[in-house]
Amino acid sequence: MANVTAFLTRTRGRGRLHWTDWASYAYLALGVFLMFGPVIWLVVSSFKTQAELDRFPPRFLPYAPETVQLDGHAEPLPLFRVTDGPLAGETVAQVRRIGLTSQVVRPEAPGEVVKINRADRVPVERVKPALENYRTLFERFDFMRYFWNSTFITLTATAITLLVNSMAAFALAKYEFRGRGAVVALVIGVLMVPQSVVLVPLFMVTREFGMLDSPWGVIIPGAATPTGVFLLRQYMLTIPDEILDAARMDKASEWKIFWRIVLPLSAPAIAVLAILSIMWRWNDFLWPLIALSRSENYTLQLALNSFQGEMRTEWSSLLAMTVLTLLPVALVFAFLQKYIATGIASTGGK
Amino acid sequence: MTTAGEQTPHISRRTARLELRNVTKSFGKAEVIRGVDLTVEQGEFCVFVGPSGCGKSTLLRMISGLENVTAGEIRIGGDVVNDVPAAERGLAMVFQSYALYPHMSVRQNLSFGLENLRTPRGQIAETVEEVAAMLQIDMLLDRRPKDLSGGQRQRVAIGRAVVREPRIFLFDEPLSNLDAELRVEMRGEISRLHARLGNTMVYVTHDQVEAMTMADRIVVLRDGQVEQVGAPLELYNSPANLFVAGFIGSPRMNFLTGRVEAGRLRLDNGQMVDVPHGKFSLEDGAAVTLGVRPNHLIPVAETVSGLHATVRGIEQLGGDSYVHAVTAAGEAVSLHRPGQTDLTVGAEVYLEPDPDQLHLFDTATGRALRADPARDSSAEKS
Amino acid sequence: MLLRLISPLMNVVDLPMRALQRRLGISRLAWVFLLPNLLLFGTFAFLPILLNFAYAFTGTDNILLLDRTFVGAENFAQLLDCDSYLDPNTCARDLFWRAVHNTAWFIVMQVGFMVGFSLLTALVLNREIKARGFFRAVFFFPVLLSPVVVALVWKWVLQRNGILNAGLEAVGMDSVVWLLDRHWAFFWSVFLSVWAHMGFYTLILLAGLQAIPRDVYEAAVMDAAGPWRTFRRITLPLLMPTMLVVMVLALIKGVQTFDEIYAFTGGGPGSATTFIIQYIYETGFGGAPRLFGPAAAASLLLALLLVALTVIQLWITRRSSNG
Amino acid sequence: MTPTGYFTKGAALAAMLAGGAASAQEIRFMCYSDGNECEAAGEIIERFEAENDGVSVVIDKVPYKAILENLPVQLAAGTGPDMAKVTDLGGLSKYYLDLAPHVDRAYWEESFGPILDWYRKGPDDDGIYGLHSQLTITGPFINRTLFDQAEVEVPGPDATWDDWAEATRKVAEATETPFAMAIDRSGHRIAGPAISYGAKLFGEDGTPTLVDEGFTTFAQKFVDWNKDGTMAPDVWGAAGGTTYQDAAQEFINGELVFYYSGSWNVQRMDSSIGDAFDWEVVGSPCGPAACTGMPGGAGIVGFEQTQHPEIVAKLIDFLAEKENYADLTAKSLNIPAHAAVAAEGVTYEGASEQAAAALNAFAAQVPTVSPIAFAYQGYKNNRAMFNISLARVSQAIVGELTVEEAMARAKDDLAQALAESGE
Repeated sequence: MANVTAFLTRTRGRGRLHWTDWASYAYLALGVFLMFGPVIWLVVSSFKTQAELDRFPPRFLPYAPETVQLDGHAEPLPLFRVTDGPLAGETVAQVRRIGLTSQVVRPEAPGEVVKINRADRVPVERVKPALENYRTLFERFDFMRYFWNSTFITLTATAITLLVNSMAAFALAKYEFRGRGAVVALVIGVLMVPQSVVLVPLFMVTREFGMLDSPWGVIIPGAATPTGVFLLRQYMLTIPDEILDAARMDKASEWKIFWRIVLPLSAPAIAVLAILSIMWRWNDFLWPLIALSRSENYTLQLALNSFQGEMRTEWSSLLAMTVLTLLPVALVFAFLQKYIATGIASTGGK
Repeated sequence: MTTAGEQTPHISRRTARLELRNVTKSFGKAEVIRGVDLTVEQGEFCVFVGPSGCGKSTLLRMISGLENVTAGEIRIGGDVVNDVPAAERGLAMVFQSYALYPHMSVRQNLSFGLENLRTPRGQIAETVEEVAAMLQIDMLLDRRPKDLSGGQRQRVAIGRAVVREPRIFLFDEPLSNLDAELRVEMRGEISRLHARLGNTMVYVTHDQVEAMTMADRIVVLRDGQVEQVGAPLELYNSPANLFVAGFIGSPRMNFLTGRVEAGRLRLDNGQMVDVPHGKFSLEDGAAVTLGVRPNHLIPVAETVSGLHATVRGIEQLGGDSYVHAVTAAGEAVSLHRPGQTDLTVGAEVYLEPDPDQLHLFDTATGRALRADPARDSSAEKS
Repeated sequence: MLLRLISPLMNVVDLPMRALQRRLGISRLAWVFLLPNLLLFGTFAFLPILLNFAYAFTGTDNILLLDRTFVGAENFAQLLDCDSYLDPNTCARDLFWRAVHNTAWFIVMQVGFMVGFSLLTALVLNREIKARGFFRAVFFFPVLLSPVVVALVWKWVLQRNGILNAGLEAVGMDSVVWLLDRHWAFFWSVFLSVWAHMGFYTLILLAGLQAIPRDVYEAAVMDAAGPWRTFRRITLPLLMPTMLVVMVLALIKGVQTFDEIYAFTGGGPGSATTFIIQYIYETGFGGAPRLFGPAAAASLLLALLLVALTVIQLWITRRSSNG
Repeated sequence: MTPTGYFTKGAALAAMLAGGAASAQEIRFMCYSDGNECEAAGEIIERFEAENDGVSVVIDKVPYKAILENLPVQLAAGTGPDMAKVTDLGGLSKYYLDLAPHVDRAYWEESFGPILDWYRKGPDDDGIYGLHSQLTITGPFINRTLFDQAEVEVPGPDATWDDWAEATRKVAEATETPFAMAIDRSGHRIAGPAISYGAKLFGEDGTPTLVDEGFTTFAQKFVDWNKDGTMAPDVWGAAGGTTYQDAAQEFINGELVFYYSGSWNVQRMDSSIGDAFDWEVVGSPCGPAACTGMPGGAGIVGFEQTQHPEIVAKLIDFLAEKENYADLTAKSLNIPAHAAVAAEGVTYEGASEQAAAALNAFAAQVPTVSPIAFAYQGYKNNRAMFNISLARVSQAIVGELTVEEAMARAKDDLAQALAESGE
């Protein structure tokens, strides 16, 4: 037993946990709670009925009222437990409510209506995920088509982004040429201007290229990213020039040096950019909304938002929709988080 | 490493003469190589040596084609190659950091260059196997560079150069990252490799021991200029100037300044030293520097003509001993004796230079003073 | 792998590239590598900004440039027309200046908290802890969420009937309508922004911490330096270059803040969390009246600021990598 | 099957192919919906397709945001759809396709009368542009159960906003309900009350003025009610810019006594409240000048850019046919804008009695709408005016500006907007 305690409380080097170790773990536990908590709350909430969502104080798990199908009533009736009055302690089915009184029947005697005070009953409920939130979403549109559109746009755009940005980063990191500083400043500076402030001219430019209403209109305009060039360039700076020289002595052309030597060596940074780019493109909403107007070209994000009307916010649909868009992100994250961490660790420091 | 006589069927011996004509390199206004003239004969092992920053690596990179030539001409096998890209000069280079491709296995590292030359696959495999066997890295072929020791990486780097069958090998301080023992071992291996392949090799180092032990000819560089070119012992025995004298030989040559007085030398500490007549052309009153190597100073019994000094430190290595002493004028001198010495710190010693092994230099120009100007080496300051 | 799939393609590209290399020489080949990026950049980033100049100097609500009339610097003049730049109420375009003020405050707070919490987290993660990879991932997770989702998650937590208020009431406190109070709304905007992005900066700082050689710390222990002193005199100075990069990145990110706050508070209450980008978006695009000219003028002022920040950032990076 | 049969079939097929190749007439209809409007229209459109060979109508269902923000830009750039369901009726008027040459003018004028003006470019325009498919009218929902519990009498049809404020405050106090009143966060929603308080919105010559004494009076009252807690402060206070925010949630939860919204919410109240409490629709409260709500809604229009004007016109005309229009309104639970349909009354499909009653209560208010409100709805730059009043009144509510400052700013904003639009 003592061994177990020793094992559990051992830090990697010395003896028992110092108070700072406890503080660290407490901080990390708080971190897990803060970072995951809200998202988990959102996911759980997406399985609640609208009525349950409106409830205050909220309950953690989704509940739904228990109903019973009785003879002589077309619809299933909700069950209540009576807390006071002559029927106290019994479970009854409510037929209807009028003002402050509630007309109930006992399930054993469905014909015999009893009137009780509305305040004297509590609903009988059980945990039941409201899958209809999701079902209605899927009924509303062709999920696979939009999923495919999104996937195509995301993957193609990411491939183009990786190629174009890594070429530029290679040039900026590994060649001395006149005007390099200016190019770096200009490219990164201007690309820093967020898309949302140049929407109108960008729309006009895209229109001139005839790319509106095609996946390319979404893919191409965002392909040159400042973050990508910056990230890859910083990483490529750490690759020793001698390796490039060695390859030149090995009669490799510059292009070959780029893709056989520099690209593979930049794999961690490329992985980071790939993940970021996938996230950006998958989550993109504003620009696709402008560039795509035919519903067959819609991305998943647009399709899921397409029932957002003028006048209403329906939390139940909204939450389910959010969870659906979140899902691929969570999957990518689960599989690739190791690369993300090592990748950024090896690029960011410089 | 296999013995030199063994057959190496897939590696043909190619070699070429290397000529540099008034080669100059500037980075902006800074001139780093100033008009170097040099010929490296076919099959010669030529070492560029000099302190850091002397331009030896730049010169090597210019030969390789990785660096442009600002002015002058580089010829390989008689052809001017100034505008020939690095890859097409038929050279191979071993880098200081080895520059192995970290993401490729040893085998891929060795074959990458041959693939670029569009060598048939079968031939690549055979050449690689053969070179690997020769360098004793055949059991490492499927490892990645990060799984190798320093010495193994060095061998791979050399192997990568060898498979290319270059006309000239270029080495850029290849041993500087190794520990002392490995360095001795690799020195021997590179020498044997040269003996076996017979290629022209140009080797850059700042370590004069490497230069002395490996070179057919040494080129001493300083500030982008050639100070002296010659066989190792030639440089040792007849340094052309103070710089070469001080750079070649370990421990360093002792230098004592003085003036010529009636054919003899009066040192600044007041002592008089006899110099052999006829060996030097001396002018009365000229400021000269006396150079004498530590092993050419012989402790003697108290005399008037000897050098009087106080022992400050002693290094006993068992087989050799080094004594560090200070003259009355505060000049440091060191002394190398075979065997063990019974001198102690604080002892007064009298030292007699071996008259046949004296070197005299003009203090102002640093140039060696010699009776016979014909013995001066080719590369003097112009 | 994937590399093997694309390698025939790359080999095909090699032929023309070799020809170009022979013709242009190596240093001019750099431009060939830059070309695709520059083309995309020129067309879809630089050109729109140039067009924005055209919009900024013209009037009317026409979107087609040829139908717009030249108004000179009128739009800029109106934007910059203030009695005092410190009091938005004295400005002709008070909302623009409110947005500028809000953005300035937001950046100060956000960069401060972002760097502070990222550093704290990085320091904790740099300790000898179990499951470091897991914790590192946990803090990075929100970086991957879309801005809309981030906003929604917190809106859901903070709403009047949300779980936070339920928690407060459970411990006997009064519930608060968080986004109704301008200070709380601002606080939560900063919080949300830090929450969503600190993982990225934490990883960068963690990498910086791990790059500090162990023996430096061992030397400090031998010199009898306490933990606090070690942090102040060893860790912080050695981490400074990384800290600078993080600060500038956070600064630029701060200026660009839009989507998540727009979806979170809509810029309210009033204009308490309206930032520059939202102002530009709403003025030029978000609905009637659609004032292309003033929006373009404001976006050019913003672009100017961003280019200046980028130049500073490059200068700092260069300085810290040289020194 | 006889050889003749084969032959005819083959010929028909060939004709179809030829026809398809020559006149593959695809119409793109950009639609958004608050409930099931697009689906309801879709069913009728299918009948149209069946009647018209070679015409296919694709309904692109988009988020409302796309109609509001992107459609105008697309139209301006000439890349819009053939037809769309729009809400900025006047603002987009310059892009509309005039249906007049293709439809029976008498039928349209008789059926839709003054509403046709909402789509017109100005007073001199007599084109027919759009089918008002979704007529809405603003008005209050009240929680009857709370009134009953508090034993407060529900104010009568002539009651003023002040009367309602007082009554609902009493109810809220007595029943410990958090909020007495709420108005959707929208410039359109406060227009009715403002007009009731004497806002003229337009000058004598028809130029928009927005701010006048009446408007300021209501703004002041509204700000005060927000500050003293009569109005649920979350609605207007907790959002910014021109963000839309409703209070339906609070009303459904029984936390709100009086909710000023509009006819489009009937369906939602019906399905969400269930039997939790009783709710009713009452007439818009009065001010010194009127007791009006604001009409509004969405319509289906064709665009001049279309390659197939005749088909578009024909389709819209088809939707406007009496039976089809009645079908559409019944399915989508809307108030009919079609005079004959309204006169006959609509049998709403799948709606409870309560909902049908509420819809009829709203419909009854249509004739009482003030002419100013009617004109305001038809004015082409009304969106800009809605947004300006929304943003500025919000600022006054949260205390960034005083009411006077807010009104002055609103005037400036309007002047700038009008200058840009060339008026």
